[in-house]
Amino acid sequence: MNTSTKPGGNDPAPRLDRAAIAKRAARDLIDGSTVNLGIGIPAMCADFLPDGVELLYHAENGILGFKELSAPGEGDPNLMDAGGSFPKLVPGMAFFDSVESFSLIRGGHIDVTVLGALQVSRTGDLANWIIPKRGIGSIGGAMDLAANAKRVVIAMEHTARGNTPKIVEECTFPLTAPGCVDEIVTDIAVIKIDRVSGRMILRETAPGWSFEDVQALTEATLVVDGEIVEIS
Amino acid sequence: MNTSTKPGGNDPAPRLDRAAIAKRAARDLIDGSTVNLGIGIPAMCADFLPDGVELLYHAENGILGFKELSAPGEGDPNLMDAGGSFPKLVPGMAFFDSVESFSLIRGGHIDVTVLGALQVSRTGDLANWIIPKRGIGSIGGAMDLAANAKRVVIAMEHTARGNTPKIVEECTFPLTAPGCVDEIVTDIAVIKIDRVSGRMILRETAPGWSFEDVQALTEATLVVDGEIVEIS
Amino acid sequence: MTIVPINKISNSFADAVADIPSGASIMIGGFGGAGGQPTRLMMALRDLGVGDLTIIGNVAGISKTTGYGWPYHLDPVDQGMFFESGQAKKITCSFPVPGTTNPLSEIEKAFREGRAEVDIVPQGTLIERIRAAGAGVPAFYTPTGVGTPVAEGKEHRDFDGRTYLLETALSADYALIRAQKADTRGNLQYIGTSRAFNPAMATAATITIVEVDEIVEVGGIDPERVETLSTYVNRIVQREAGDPMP
Amino acid sequence: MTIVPINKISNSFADAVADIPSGASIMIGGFGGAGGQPTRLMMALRDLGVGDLTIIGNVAGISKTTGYGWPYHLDPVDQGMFFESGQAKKITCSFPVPGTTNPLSEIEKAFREGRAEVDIVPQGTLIERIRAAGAGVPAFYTPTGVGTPVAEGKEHRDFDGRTYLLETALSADYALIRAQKADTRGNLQYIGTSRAFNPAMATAATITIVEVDEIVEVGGIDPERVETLSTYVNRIVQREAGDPMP
Repeated sequence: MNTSTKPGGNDPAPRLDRAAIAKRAARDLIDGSTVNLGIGIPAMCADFLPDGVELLYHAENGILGFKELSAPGEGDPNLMDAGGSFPKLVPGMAFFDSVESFSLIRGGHIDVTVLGALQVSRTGDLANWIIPKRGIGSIGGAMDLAANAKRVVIAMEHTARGNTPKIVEECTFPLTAPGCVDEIVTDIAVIKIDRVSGRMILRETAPGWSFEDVQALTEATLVVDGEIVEIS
Repeated sequence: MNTSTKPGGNDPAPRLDRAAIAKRAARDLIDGSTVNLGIGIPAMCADFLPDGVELLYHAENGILGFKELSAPGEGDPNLMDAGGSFPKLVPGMAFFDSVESFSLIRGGHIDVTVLGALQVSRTGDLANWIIPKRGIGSIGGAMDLAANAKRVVIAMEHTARGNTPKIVEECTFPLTAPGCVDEIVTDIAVIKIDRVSGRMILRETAPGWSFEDVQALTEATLVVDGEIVEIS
Repeated sequence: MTIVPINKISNSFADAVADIPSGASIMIGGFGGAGGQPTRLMMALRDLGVGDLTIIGNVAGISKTTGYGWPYHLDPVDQGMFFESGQAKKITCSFPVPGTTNPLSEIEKAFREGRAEVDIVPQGTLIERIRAAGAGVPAFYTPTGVGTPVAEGKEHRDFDGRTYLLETALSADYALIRAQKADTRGNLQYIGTSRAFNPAMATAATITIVEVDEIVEVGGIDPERVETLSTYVNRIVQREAGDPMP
Repeated sequence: MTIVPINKISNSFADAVADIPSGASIMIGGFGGAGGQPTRLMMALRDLGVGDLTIIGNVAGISKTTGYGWPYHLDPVDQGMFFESGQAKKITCSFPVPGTTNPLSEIEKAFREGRAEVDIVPQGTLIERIRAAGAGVPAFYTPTGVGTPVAEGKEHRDFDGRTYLLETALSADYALIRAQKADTRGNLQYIGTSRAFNPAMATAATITIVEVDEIVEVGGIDPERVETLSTYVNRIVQREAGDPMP
């Protein structure tokens, strides 16, 4: 288990590093799924797939089935992913336009999307596109993905600067989509959202972290439903 | 001028034959236009284009830029037009699916469509898809074409069996589209429809046919607005 | 080389359609005519014998009596087979009857005898409704059909001074489609005018089953020519080499 | 051989954009980044100097400060140029600012200084609105944006128990797009991920102007690879051979 070395204040134990968050999120990805990974920690999931799991990666700009990126400074501008990086050409890829790309998304054909978040509410509301005080933000494909993917997983650090909670009772930031998040994987916890009952269920914690430790950094009320296990 | 040899009852002179109708309708087709021709007389327009006029033929099943048909008994089932015939492969063709084909039609990108009709009303209503007593009919692409082509030309025989008028004050058959027809070319007349004023203007007559002769076979009231010339 | 290892290949047309239950709604691809028609899948569905089917097609059931879209030397096969067999109770399509009534097509026979409901939809509205179902659009407005019998009972609405009809998405339980080539992952390539309704139907059904002339390894289709994404395809069946049926 | 003889070829980028008036609405194709961006047409429009422009793009104006989608060794060019030059008064796009504000992008500068209206639309809604304009659909319903700021003031409607927003078609006076290859008739072929917004924008503007790497004779594009039909294309300009700008 890789853990972060940055100071955690009153943390009872180290938090996971970004790679470990990605690795845990990657564990739930099912072989053969069509998957869209957001930038940052979500994109890192591709490096930590369990053995035998192959995914069909989709990017909004019109590509399915890409894999490794070209080396920095190399790559073809006509073979880009939605993050502006340049994948390598691999067999089985498909290129298409934005109409088709968003028909795939909006039509509910993306099995899983892994995204980052600014805030997630107890009922699964997601805010990840604008910081209100900046006055301008970028939506891109985030609203389409969040509202329409079959499964929405958030992979992020548990708190913002100064331990400000990002997992909240109600989002104060403008929403990306209401009631869309299924699971949150953070540097201290894995939380399932039961959107029917509106409950946040703590399922896993980082080594050395208790339910109370996680709740202390979470504004939303967490519940226990089944055993809490250690993130592995 | 080719004329029909079939008996015309009280006709003052022979009516034009089907080829002559097509030839007259073809005369108004503008070089470079994207054109969709219905089956029957409309399809024959392709054989009578004025010198120097080349058209981009569109068929609903997803082909643009076709030209000659294969000989009967030859041809490729994967290279069909909407009439179920098999065009030859020619340079500059394009194949596409039905979504794109009808985006082109519904989006108003067809410059001209030439269609047949059962009835056309004084205000340009078109009925050409169902004979009510049969109880079942085929719409196909006719409603999309009639409602959305930039220009709708009807090429047909002036009357139905027994000299029953097909050009009427009000259609009694179910409509294909209301107020869509710009021009009617028949075996005895060329009629423009001024849809703003709701007038049918007789512009041309077959050799030997007077305004009164044409009006006698036309239920809708015809008007004169400018010179009436002989169909040539 | 890494390949998504899901196996979508069925060993026979019978296997590919075996789970289709009575009462299912079934899209049948192509335009009408031989090209792009999933003829072997249709015959397997007929042989399966399930009933109460709702068929969704385009030009439907006119080839057998008119030869529409078929080479002269072959006996045409069309969607009328499900009405001749009594398996279908309804068809939604744009072109259910040819100009002639002599002889009557199977669909017109079933219609006249009260054995089948025939729902006639303008072709552009039909394909757009299917596309909408696949693309997550529940409804859209179209100018086509205003002032005609197809407008009856539908919401009318003006935009910029023109009147439009509200039309809703049309999905199905199964889509039977035809492509030229599939890779083992399920990416599809079409040929010529055989696209027609196939690509949109692939996106609009719960289960999409494709009949192909050839199955190739992943990488055997140019990435510029993948016209249906593997995500949409559930089952692939390859026709026998030299099958005389187009 | 017969060829539709309309001549759509412009001799220079300056000629191709010369009639664009102040106050025009202009779609700019591509996704964001160098691939598929009509960079030379954009530079010609900047040099033309007309103002009061409304720009419609996707990812817009983030490459210059972040390098997004550009090879490392080149200075990125992006839609921010029309805000730096003061020519644009408004942009409709999905992604107008990068994560960082250091340095500020040209669009964010113009926004903060009150020089530009920025209309931010979810990407799927944006491309579908453009496609709708080209396809004769004045409005459609989408699930995307419900419960968010983009839903404000829009009609909400339930279909089958889910809530959707009504979104309207988005057209423009001009579309500047980029393709790999055009034939002299105006059929277009794209490469790789350079399609993006280009094919839909080609259908949605009154005048569509395309920047290509290569112009070929009619027949020089495989009929299976015509991805924009010539009907949609008004003007074609070929880039200079060896142009270092991607």
